[in-house]
Amino acid sequence: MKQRFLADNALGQFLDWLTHYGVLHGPTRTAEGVDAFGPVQTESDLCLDYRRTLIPPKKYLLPPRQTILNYTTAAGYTLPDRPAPQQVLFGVHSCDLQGIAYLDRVFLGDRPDQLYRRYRNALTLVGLSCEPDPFCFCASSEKAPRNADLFLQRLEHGFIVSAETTRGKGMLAGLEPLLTEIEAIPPPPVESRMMIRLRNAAERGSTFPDSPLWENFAARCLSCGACSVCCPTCYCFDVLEHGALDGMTAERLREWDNCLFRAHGEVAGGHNFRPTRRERFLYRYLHKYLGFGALAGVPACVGCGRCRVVCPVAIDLTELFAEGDDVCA
Amino acid sequence: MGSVLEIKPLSRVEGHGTVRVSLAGRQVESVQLNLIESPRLFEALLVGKPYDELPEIICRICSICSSVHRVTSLQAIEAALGIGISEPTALYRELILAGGQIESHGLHLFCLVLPDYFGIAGFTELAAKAPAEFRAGLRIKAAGNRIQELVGGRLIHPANLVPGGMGKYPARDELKKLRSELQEILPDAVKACEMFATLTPPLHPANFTPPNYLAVQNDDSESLPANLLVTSNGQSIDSTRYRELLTEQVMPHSNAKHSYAGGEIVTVGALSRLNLGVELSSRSAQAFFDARSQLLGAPMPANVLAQGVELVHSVEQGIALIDKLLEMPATSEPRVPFPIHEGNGTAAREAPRGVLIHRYELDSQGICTAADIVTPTAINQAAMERDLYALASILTGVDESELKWQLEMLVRAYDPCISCAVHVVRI
Amino acid sequence: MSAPELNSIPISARIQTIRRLTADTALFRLQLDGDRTFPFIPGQFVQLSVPGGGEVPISPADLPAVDGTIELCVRRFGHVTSLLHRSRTGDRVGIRGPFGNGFPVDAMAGKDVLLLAGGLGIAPLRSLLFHLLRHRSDIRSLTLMYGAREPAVMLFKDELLELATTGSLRLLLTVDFLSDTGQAEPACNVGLLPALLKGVQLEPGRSCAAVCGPPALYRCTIDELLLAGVAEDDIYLSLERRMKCGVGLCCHCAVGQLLCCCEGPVFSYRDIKNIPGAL
Amino acid sequence: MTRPSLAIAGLTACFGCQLTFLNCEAELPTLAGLFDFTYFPMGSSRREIGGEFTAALVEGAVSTPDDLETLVRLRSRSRVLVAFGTCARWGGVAAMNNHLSRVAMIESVYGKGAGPTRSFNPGPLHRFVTVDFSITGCPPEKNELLATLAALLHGALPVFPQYPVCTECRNRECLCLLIERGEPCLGPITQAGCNARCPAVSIKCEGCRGPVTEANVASELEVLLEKGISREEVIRRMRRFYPEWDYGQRS
Ligand SMILES: Cc1cc2nc3c(=O)[nH]c(=O)nc-3n(C[C@H](O)[C@H](O)[C@H](O)COP(=O)(O)OP(=O)(O)OC[C@H]3O[C@@H](n4cnc5c(N)ncnc54)[C@H](O)[C@@H]3O)c2cc1C
Ligand code: SF4
Ligand code: SF4
Ligand code: SF4
Repeated sequence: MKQRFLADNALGQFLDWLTHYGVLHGPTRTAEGVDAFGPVQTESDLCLDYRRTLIPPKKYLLPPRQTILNYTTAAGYTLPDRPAPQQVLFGVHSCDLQGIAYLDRVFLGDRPDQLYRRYRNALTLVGLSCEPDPFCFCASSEKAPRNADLFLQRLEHGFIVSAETTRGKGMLAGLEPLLTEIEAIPPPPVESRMMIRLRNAAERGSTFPDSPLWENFAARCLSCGACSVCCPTCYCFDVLEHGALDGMTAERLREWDNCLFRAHGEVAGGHNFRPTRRERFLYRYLHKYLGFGALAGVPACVGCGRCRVVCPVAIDLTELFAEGDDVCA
Repeated sequence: MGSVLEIKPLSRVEGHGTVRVSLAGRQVESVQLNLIESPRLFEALLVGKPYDELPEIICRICSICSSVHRVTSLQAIEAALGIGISEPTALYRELILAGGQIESHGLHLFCLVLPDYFGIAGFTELAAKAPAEFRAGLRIKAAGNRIQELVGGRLIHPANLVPGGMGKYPARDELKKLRSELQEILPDAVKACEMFATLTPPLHPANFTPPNYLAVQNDDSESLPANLLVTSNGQSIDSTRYRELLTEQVMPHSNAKHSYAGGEIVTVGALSRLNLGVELSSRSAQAFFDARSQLLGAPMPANVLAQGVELVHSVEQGIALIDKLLEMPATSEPRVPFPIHEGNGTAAREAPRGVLIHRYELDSQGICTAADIVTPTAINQAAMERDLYALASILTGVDESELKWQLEMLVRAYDPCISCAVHVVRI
Repeated sequence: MSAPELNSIPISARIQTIRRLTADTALFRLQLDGDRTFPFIPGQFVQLSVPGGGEVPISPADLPAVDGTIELCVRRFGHVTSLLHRSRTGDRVGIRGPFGNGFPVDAMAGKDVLLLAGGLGIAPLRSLLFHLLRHRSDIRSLTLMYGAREPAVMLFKDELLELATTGSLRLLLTVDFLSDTGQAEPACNVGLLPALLKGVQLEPGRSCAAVCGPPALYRCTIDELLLAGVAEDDIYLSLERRMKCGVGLCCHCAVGQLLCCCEGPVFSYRDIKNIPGAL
Repeated sequence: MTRPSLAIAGLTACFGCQLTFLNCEAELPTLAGLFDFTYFPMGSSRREIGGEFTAALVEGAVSTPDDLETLVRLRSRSRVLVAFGTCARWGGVAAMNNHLSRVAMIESVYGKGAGPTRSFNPGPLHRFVTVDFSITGCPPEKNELLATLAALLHGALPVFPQYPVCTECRNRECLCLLIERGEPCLGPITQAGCNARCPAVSIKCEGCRGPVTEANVASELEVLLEKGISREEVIRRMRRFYPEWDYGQRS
């Protein structure tokens, strides 16, 4: 099968060309050794062989803390008028692309969130294939999810480039001068065993009610919030409002929340609908694997492995599946 | 029968203090300065703690001086363990000290002292009466805080400075931003210094004893920063032998201790540094020269103006340090490794308020077995009380509120930092 | 303004009147800016913004008005509601919504309708009550059972007593305990709300109940309702959760896999009885 | 509207919380117009604890009869009493050795029979009076102070985060010192709000903001012991700002 090919030595030019579509961001490694998506000036800023960034790309669409409304006595509440920055996010792995696809379903669904839409429209996605490590279990690390404008599949001396969206098809046309043609067979889609187990369990609606693991998790968990902060599909948020010193203006913010925090299930007066950590773990499970509301039945876990990697006490919800559901379809 | 007049609590100073004036009729009999700060027993808190925890704990002794306490503590530990730090680390430490000095002097000059020049109670009134001066002063002070925050990671109680180096070097573009901020406020600092040189001092002139100044002088000729404690009376001693110079005496009328240098009352702080010829940046040297008649050999009320000169100095020094740091190639590891062993170390530095000395003894595990901390305010106490008496005696007969006001202004000129004066002193 | 924007950006309103009902509860009548009307179904809720404080979910206590006003009965409970209680007439607030499903008024047609309100739960039920009274001929009978802690905190009492005199409403009031004066209130029982249901027999399939009150109320009330013969399907419960967005995004209000702000806040008992933590 | 009147006072402390107020350089002129600083010895020579205060911001732990007297006087005259900073909220550094003999400590500093007599183990404000609100931190954060002042203008109090420093640390994409370096970072059990200042410069959190409401103390201890840090060291570090942890607490 004929494929469009970008040779390694053209990568620099490719990156330059991408900046036509916005400020270029991609995987980088900080001085402390943390992999993070961040601004990229040159090819050497990139860390192409990264496994997973600490924070997923959701930060580009739903910043950890974001002003959602401004208040003035004269105008009442208004949306912040700052436009979203035009950005190109390069090097996004399949799992994260799927994470974005999930967020899109939540935030661009029946009642679209205007700020999210603003940021999403301004973001161009360039995917990159990857090599799974023992923590990953995504549907397929090689295959291009449909929301990647462009997707780069790593070969030995370069990348197969494909366009998956209308925007991407347009981009690909302009990219032609940098590409050559090669003959290559697209890799067969392989789904990880864990993903299959997880899907089976989700289809059954299993919540492993009797598993002793729940108690174990609840006792160990530090409620540090890392698993949720680092999850590509955790989007729970809290809303805060602060008045300014002038007494006339105020700012309403939303910030990432975590269902493992006690306050998550609290209502006014102090009653808590999920007072124990065990209940909160079940809740998290329910949301991640069985879904809520319009997305009930749609598993949110994309298999990136972050929650396990970032957990200071090595809690791994997938242990539940390994125990109960070993069927491979 | 005698009566007692009390200023309680001393206002617009750091910490809790009172002044008691005993009167026999209209005659001042004695003046007592009580530093009633609650004892936090820092030296006892340090004993038994490992070396790396000492700077983290001791910087909490005082907020305004937290940077210089942290740095002095680190230097004492590094001296005890024989740790050499990298050049950027050393420069960053100087930078944060410059920041601390800008903040501290800025606070003192514009928030605590300036209201005296207008005869008003504090910053609220100042904001209405001299808004331009107040805002300019606050901008200078803010720049000092920006330095402390960038280098230290926190505005107060810097976290980023650790034995052998730093957690993380600040980003270069942040340094550049900081530099331009300092550049921006430099003219303000020069103007502020001129303002303090021309404003009529609100303090009544008195027959103050000419001070015996004390300061730390760096001897850069050797590799390790060896420093000397020098006095204007001609004494000089290696700072590690500070206990031979600085003696504590129990006052006959009280159970508290006063510090003396070679048996004499000494004063420390900005005025002492200028008089002992500490190196100055170009514009501050000019400012010092212009105001020399008000500063050379002057008694402590001139400390306020001296701080104005130093404000200019610290801003310029900050810029120069940033320039040096920016010239250096992107640096590697911000921390150097080192072995732990038994040892003891002393470090003496100039805090905004004057000589500060830390000394620790560490056992073979690096655990602190003894700590001694000498703070500028503790050193200044005896002089403060002496001067208060001098002022009170010539003010015989003035009305009570004026007397209180005057005495309080004199205390303020010393810029005492009462939380720092670890030892609770009752005079 | 299109509907989605109304959902996310509060529109301005002024506090037109404030009627103090008890020490901590007041009825706020808001006038929306620009002659805007605000249609809703009883049991739906709005997100009320108090500038500088934040937003709280509140159920309107009245019926939609043609003059662009809306009536909210709010108890001072915490951060935002305290600020609201400090406001004066003329002050500005914001409002967004309506959200949620509301009570299934159509399903009540032809039935014996029982309204059970505990404490502040009377607020949304007052709206439902007004609706049912307006369409009184659609239903068979209408009973309101309302319990409050003590006589002094019984909301809308005079108004309810007056409505009861028309004969279209059976009203049963109860208080947990009497006030310090010890004086018995006329027309008022002493005892918990579920006690009013003791011995009541209703026709299964021809009766329904709408319940609103504090979390503790639900369990015991449901048992009594089932005993009285109301089918699980016909018991409607309005659930309280900490709703931050109102549009199913913030996730604070999930009850099992249901989102309280979209699929609720009114659920039939059958829908939620097997969901741990729902009640 | 009448200007709210404020008292800002310090007990046993380093004056860092009051300095934090004076460090609001950009806002200070505005604040001077918005509030009546009726009692604020560090900032003003008007120093009578006279009338009523809308709010009193009290810094420091209580460790002397004088402290207690000031505190009680402020409490009785203020509508809202704010524990300002870690010492006031939790006890702070001065309380870290509360488990040791105070007499022995005093003797070690001042010598036998000497030294101050009238002092006791430092304790947080709530041990002595009702506290309505607190701004924690050693030092406290300017933005939390300003948010509190802004809310007070409206007659309200703000809402601060209830999660631990880790959450902010991860949000900022810092290296996890606990996982990656095995350091005794107290981030997991420490109240957030500082935006993870210390981990952001690769320094382990020393817990200066005190316990987070929902601390799994027992699990944090287990993790650190597993990393080879001695129980003694962990507890000593934890005690630095708050001496009364419940080491068995899991939620
Ligand atoms: C469907 C529904 C209908 C309701 N109808 C009514 C009604 O008709 N009348 C009525 O009185 N009540 C009603 N309530 C209850 C009402 O919503 C609560 O009493 C109200 O939310 C309390 O808010 P508060 O801020 O005053 O209390 P708090 O207890 O201070 O706040 C509640 C929660 O919100 C958080 N919070 C508050 N402010 C902020 C902020 N600025 N930033 C971040 N978090 C914040 C708090 O942390 C707390 O967890 C209803 C609730 C629901 C769900
Ligand atoms: S990362 Fe681990 S310890 Fe932290 S909240 Fe998640 S499960 Fe709990
Ligand atoms: S470094 Fe500390 S604060 Fe940051 S995530 Fe790790 S444990 Fe938490
Ligand atoms: S990271 Fe920890 S020690 Fe540092 S400022 Fe925050 S709470 Fe304090």
